[in-house]
Amino acid sequence: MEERIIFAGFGGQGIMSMGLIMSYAGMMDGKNVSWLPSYGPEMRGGTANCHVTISDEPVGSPIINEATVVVAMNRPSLEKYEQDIVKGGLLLINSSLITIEHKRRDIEVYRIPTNDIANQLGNLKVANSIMIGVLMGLKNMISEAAIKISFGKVFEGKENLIPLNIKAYERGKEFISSISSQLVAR
Amino acid sequence: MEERIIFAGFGGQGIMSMGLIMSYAGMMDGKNVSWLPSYGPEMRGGTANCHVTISDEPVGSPIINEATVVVAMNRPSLEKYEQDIVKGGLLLINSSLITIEHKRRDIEVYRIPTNDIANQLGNLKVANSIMIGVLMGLKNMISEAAIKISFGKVFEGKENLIPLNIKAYERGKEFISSISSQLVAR
Amino acid sequence: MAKVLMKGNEALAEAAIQAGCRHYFGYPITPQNEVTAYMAKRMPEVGGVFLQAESEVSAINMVYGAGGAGARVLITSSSPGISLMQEGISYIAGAEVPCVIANIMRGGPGLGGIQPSQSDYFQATKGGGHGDYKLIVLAPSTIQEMAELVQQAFHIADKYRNPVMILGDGMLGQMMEPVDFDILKKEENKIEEKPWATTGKGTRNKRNIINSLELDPQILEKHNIEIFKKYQKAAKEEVRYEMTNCEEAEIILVAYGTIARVAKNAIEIAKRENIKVGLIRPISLWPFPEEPFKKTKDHVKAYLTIEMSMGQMIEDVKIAVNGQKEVYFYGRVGGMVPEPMAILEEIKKIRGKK
Amino acid sequence: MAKVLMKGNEALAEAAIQAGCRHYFGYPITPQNEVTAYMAKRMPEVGGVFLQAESEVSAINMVYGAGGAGARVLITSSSPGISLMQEGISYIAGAEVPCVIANIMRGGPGLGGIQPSQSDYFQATKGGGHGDYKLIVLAPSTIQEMAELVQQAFHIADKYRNPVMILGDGMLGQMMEPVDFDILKKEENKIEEKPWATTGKGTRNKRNIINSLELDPQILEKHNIEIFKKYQKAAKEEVRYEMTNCEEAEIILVAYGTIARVAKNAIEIAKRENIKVGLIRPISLWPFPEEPFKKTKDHVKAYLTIEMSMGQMIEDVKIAVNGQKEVYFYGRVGGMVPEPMAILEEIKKIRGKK
Amino acid sequence: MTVVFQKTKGLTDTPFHYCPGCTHGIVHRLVAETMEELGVLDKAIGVAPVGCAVFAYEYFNCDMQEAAHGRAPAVATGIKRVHPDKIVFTYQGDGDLAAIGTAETVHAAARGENITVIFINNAIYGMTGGQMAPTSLIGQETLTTPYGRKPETNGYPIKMCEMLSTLEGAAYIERVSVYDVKHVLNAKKAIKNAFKAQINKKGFSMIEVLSSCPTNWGMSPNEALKWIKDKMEQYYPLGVYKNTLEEEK
Amino acid sequence: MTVVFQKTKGLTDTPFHYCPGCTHGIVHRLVAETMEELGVLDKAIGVAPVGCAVFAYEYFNCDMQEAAHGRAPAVATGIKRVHPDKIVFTYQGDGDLAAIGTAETVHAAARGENITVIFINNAIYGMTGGQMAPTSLIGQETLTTPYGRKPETNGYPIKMCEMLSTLEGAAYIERVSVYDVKHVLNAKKAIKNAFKAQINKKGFSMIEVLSSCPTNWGMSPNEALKWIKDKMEQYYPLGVYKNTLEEEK
Amino acid sequence: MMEMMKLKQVIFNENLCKSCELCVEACPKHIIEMDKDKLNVKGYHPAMIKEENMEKCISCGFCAIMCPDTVITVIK
Amino acid sequence: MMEMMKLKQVIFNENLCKSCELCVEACPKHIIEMDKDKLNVKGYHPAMIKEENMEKCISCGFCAIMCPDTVITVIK
Ligand SMILES: Cc1ncc(C[n+]2csc(CCOP(=O)(O)OP(=O)(O)O)c2C)c(N)n1
Ligand SMILES: Cc1ncc(C[n+]2csc(CCOP(=O)(O)OP(=O)(O)O)c2C)c(N)n1
Ligand code: SF4
Ligand code: SF4
Ligand code: SF4
Ligand code: SF4
Ligand code: SF4
Ligand code: SF4
Ligand SMILES: [Mg+2]
Ligand SMILES: [Mg+2]
Repeated sequence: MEERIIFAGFGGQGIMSMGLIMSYAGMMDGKNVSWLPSYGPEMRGGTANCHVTISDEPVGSPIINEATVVVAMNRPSLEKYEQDIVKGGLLLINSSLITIEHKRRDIEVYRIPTNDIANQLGNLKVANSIMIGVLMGLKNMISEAAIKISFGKVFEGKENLIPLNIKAYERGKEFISSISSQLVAR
Repeated sequence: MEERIIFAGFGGQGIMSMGLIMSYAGMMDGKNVSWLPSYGPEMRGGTANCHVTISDEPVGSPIINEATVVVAMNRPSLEKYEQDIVKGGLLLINSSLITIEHKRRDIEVYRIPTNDIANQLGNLKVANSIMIGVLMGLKNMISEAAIKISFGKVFEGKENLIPLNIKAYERGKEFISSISSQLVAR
Repeated sequence: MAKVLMKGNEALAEAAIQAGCRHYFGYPITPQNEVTAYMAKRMPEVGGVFLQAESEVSAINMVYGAGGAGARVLITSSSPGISLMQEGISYIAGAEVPCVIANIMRGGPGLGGIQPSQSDYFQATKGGGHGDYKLIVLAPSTIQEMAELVQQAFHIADKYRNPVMILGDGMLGQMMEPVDFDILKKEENKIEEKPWATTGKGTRNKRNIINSLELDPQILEKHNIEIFKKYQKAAKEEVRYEMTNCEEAEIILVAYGTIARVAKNAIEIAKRENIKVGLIRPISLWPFPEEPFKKTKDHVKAYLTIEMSMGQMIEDVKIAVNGQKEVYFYGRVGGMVPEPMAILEEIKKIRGKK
Repeated sequence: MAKVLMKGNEALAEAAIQAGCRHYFGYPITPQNEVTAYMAKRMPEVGGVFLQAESEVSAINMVYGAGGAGARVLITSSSPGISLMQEGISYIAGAEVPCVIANIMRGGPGLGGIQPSQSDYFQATKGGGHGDYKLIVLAPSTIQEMAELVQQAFHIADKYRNPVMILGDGMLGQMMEPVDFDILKKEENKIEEKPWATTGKGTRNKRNIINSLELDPQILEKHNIEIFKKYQKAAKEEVRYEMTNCEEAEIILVAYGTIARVAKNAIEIAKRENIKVGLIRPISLWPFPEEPFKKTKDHVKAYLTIEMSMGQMIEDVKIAVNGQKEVYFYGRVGGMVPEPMAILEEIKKIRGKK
Repeated sequence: MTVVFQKTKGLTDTPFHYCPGCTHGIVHRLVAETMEELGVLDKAIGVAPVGCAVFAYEYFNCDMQEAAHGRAPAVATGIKRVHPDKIVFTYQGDGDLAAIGTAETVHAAARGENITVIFINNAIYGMTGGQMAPTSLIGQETLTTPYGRKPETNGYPIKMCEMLSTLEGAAYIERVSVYDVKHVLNAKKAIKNAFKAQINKKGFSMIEVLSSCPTNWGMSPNEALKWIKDKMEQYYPLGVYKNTLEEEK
Repeated sequence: MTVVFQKTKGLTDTPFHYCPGCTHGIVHRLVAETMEELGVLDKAIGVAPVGCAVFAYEYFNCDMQEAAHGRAPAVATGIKRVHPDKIVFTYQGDGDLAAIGTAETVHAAARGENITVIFINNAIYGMTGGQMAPTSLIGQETLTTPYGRKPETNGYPIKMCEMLSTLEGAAYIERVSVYDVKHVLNAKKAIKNAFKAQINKKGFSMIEVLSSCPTNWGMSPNEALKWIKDKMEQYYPLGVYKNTLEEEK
Repeated sequence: MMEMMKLKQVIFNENLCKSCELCVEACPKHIIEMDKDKLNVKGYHPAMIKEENMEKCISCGFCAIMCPDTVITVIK
Repeated sequence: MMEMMKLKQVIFNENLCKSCELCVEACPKHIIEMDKDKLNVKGYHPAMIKEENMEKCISCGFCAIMCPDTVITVIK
């Protein structure tokens, strides 16, 4: 098993945390993981992304050139990373912010209105946790238990945020399991 | 023709100037010359030496490992450089300050009481010019005219010193031509 | 729990602390700022000293002072900052003061950029400072190895009384991977007595002096030769490398640090296409491992050096290969990272030749 | 009269002035102080600027400013001072600012000594600073050649918009020889327009910017590649070397600068003993001349590199020889100078082998 | 129709990359306006620092050089000695000018180098993500003083104006701020004086501007302005520290 | 029999390499006597500069480190942070401390680094043969100001005591001289105060000593002492510039 | 364009605005607010003055003086 | 040795002397002079006090205080 996931969006969308949650969980599950952020001043108000690899084997390059999953939280991210997905790979689109269509026809694509769902939950900041739920609902790459522990780890020091994020995560899972078939854009 | 001369003594004896006079003169005569001083703070009150090469050929290393002439103005200089003289080479000893004997028996050696002669001339500082005279009296390596011009060059800005130094130079020549045979320590 | 997820920069800092380093001097610079931040937090917790100097020039001279005074001391920076330390590093080597210096490289020359690069290889391995000296240079490729080599670095620095450099790049500094500190060899962290250190004379009957000046050329030469004796010893005892799939390889890649990981991906892809490719990964960049080249030169067709530079380590590869086989180069610079597919292309090109 | 007797340091300074250099920035250090003193005297006479900076770090950045502003500018120092300039030099190369830097080397590492040395070869030729850049490095062997190469250096610096380094040693700086300035090629001293320089926008319609920053890795990579295109050109056009008695030589010495002169003496002594020895004297240390090694490799038995270092240029010799012949080394350090007889000994040792 | 306020020609069309509400933008504008008003844009050569203002060469509408971290005064010296009749200025942060560039700053001032230095004191290293600056206040939490700046280990903030005005070569030294309209206007006047000092060949001039870094201070832009007023100004008194222009009157 | 004066144990037996009449020797002795009298020789760690005093490590009878040119305060900082209870001092010339080492000096002072700095101001670079120092006087002829130091091109001499006493971290700053017996005795008192400041953990202390360089000034040793008094002291007023010791009383 | 300018007194170069609200605080008439309904190219809600409030403007220029991003032109 | 010291008041460690004459200038009794007949190991004429002048010494120690080369010991 090797999953190579690119999370991308703009600063403030919790992109780095998405990657961290998955990485921690992968580690907790005894997998090999790597997490590589974009860094530097260009992040200031600009775009942010991170590359996460979860694998049974030792991780080669932490840079993902051929992603098995791309999570695009805003439009530039979709435009930039769609092409990097392997044939048969997975593309998750935050349809609350991305109105344009994707182009690839050889991959699995889901459009999730994460911001809208987050708004329903009363906090726009949990959009990322919803997306994690979606991802986990679609691909069973890590154990549920590990993910839960991972939330605890990533929100260390901000424990009060954990319940809501777990809730968002569950909502994401529910959302995708209930209506995933309709959303397949293929 | 290649003369490789080491001038050595302590700071204040005009060692560097001796080398400069010979080097200038050599250049004036169309020879290849090089002048290499010892340098650095250890010169402060310590020893000073310079290596002068005068040659028909382009000068190789400016460092003299095999001297054709050594001019020793004080005792440490004699002790240090006597061994570097080629067989048949020339050693000039400032006998005013050096009371010990030289050791080599395969070279030509002259002992000149330069300081005493200089005292007679009324200025201890011209001891070096006396030694130049001695050297020129013994080895006809450069033209007389070139030497005279050279004095002018080296004492640029201190022209008033030239006549006395030329006089000292002449005295050195006279001294050696008149009594050189007695002085040969071989 | 044993494993923790950490950035390379943080693992570097934590490994140093676990190695008994209680003195850190530095100056902020991207992409190694996490070291500074980590140390600022952690050092007070362990009773250590974190000091943000007014510049890298200052910082390296504080390291000289602290190392000379007997402390295990760390300094980290990135390319331009390391350039500013060159005089200081030469002094530290000349005065035989142990310390660990990490360079988390970024794109150059000049201000350049802040993305990963390996273009300070020459500076690290040949001596960016003046005079004859060597740094022992270690190049980790994973975060776990970062922790491991940092601890070894302190040990080696003390063993040879010489600065040791950890050479990483922005990618290694910024990425996270699990690290297990428990499995590291603890004996490296034992700090031996430093009877030569300036600790105040106390009851010692001899003054201790830390110095690199020697005006007498004969003595200075002797000093140089003594230092090089240590280097000869290091060249025997501190060579580190990894060989992957080299036994039957037709082409052998040579890469260090993060790029060795990219190279491994390229090897996998090549395997799919039935091309046998191996990898020599120097871990010690100085002393540069010559042995693996001797071992492989009979069956290999050519070596392909891959770097994030315009071609620096390739010179050491050439010297090691010594004309026995062709040595090729593929590099990306300025923060661009070689891609596995591009490496495969290069491999194919080489196979096409002759 | 045409010929004057001059110290190497003075000839360096005078040649610069004759090459149209009107801006000198520096900081005192032995054994190059005569340059500073000469410039302090001469620059006001020719309406130029002599500025003693507060440090070498400052001085090199003044050079960056002045060079960027369009001036022909010189800076000189000796080993530790040059180490302090490494960041600045990398910036100058990165921003493509022409200037001439002279290093009158002394013994290292650290404070070391003040006697002649050649132990900054690596720093000069491989890049003591960070990032991928090259200095064009010229190593004179006589005072006349010092004057000649300094003038060429300004020309080359402008031609490539790159720093050029004059690499000499304390012996060359301190010794005197006759120099004839009249015979130097005057066309090198013609200063061409520098439309890129920051002179104030005036009526220009485009702002001029001197800069080495580029955060976008793709553009920074392109910039690096552009710079290396210049280096490829230089590697073709700026190679300089001298070959002595190489035609029938059994052993070829490789030496640069003053040590090449010592080597010539050794050749003479060897001749007396009927040993045919030649000399390859690289004049440009970067680009390093590979051609003479190709020319000689058929008849020569071995190469013997002689340096005032623990072995630095020998790496370039090895790369040039590429395993075709054995490459040996003889060096003295710390201010000690190889003697002709000792070189002869080495030659005999090599002849004895095999 | 009267134009009460419009963008100066001293700035290019490139939008600033600064964070929202960062006062670097205000000071850029003041410097640019000053140069336009004094008519020196065509003969100005600016030197950008390493710090958030590293891209200043993109913004000032004149020839520019980008200096190494802290070395802007040395670079400016090099330029000025080549073009003594051009107007040369640097624009530097507190890390750049008061930490790594201390020697260059002090000696440019001591030499009476006829350049103008615009010094942005925001009590932090902005560009690298919020480390302590030499000017960070006692108690200030930064990335490298996570427990607050403590004088015992981190020392005391440096008052550059006070320090530099002890130097004979310093011709005009003033500390200003930009936390409200009145102070912005006063800052402009100070900057103009500094450039005038240069034009009149008086020697070294420096304007220290107490500025904000909302991002690394963790405040809203308006809160940050208030912090300048309430905290910074207490430690760093505003005012003219050296003025040799007056002598003329 | 009373010993009125004998050589201190604070000095080794190595004879000084200084030129005849160079006051480096006097100041060495004062520092060594001070350490002996305060009983700190066994816990002192000194830092030698690059300058004529480069061999100071041969002379002071305590542990020593030889620093790179100008970096002694940084080296001392490194040592002090490892051994906060030891006595750490530097001995530096004016080129070392006030030119290349400006940043290190200013920041050691600003940090209130608890070290003692002995600053030999002889208005020249002694070791390298007599170039201008930052402290050379206007008009002074040196190897690099052959036409005399001109403020227009070479700038003005820096008054380090005045400059550093603007810094909060500076605990004790005094300028003294050694041109006659009275001043030597006073210099000794000042040096003792500086070490006391360190012992009492007050922070940074510096004693600037107006000194002579007969060799490079081209004067006899006694003429040189007169030049200190007549010329240097006019520009560099003697006195205590900062004293936090007093607060105790 | 000129026509428009004559009508308006305070012109916002909307796409440069970073929503910092320094102008809001600076305006003595408290007539500047963020346009919550709009996102500019940079993703910020730009500053604006409602049509109905424009007449309250006294053309003091304070908003422009405080704006760090040269968003504002003031015409009288 | 001790015997000797009791007799003398000012002792010169002759070989350390560099003939700088600072002691000469410092002595209020003007009793120190250079020994022109002697060259020490460094080649300098060392400072000395003639036997007959020694009694004029008031043991003020000024000479020692000014001596840069720790040549002088003063005993009362
Ligand atoms: C030699 C060197 N050291 C460190 C850095 C990293 N660096 C970039 S900007 C900066 C500090 C910026 O702070 P400041 O000067 O206060 O400017 P601000 O960003 O606050 O405006 C540092 C340390 C560098 N680029 N070069
Ligand atoms: C980096 C570096 N630059 C320059 C030098 C050369 N240098 C040695 S001592 C010295 C100046 C000494 O002057 P000062 O500090 O005033 O001490 P003094 O000799 O006058 O006591 C210089 C420039 C050096 N050794 N290292
Ligand atoms: S980090 Fe601070 S100083 Fe830099 S642009 Fe942002 S607010 Fe301004
Ligand atoms: S050169 Fe000057 S400072 Fe140095 S030892 Fe001689 S007199 Fe003293
Ligand atoms: S010009 Fe004055 S009144 Fe009008 S909007 Fe701006 S600040 Fe408000
Ligand atoms: S001050 Fe400028 S950038 Fe800030 S909100 Fe107002 S218009 Fe926008
Ligand atoms: S002790 Fe006083 S009186 Fe006696 S010799 Fe010395 S200076 Fe003169
Ligand atoms: S002061 Fe000392 S060194 Fe100088 S002459 Fe007197 S005894 Fe000799
Ligand atoms: Mg700042
Ligand atoms: Mg001095």
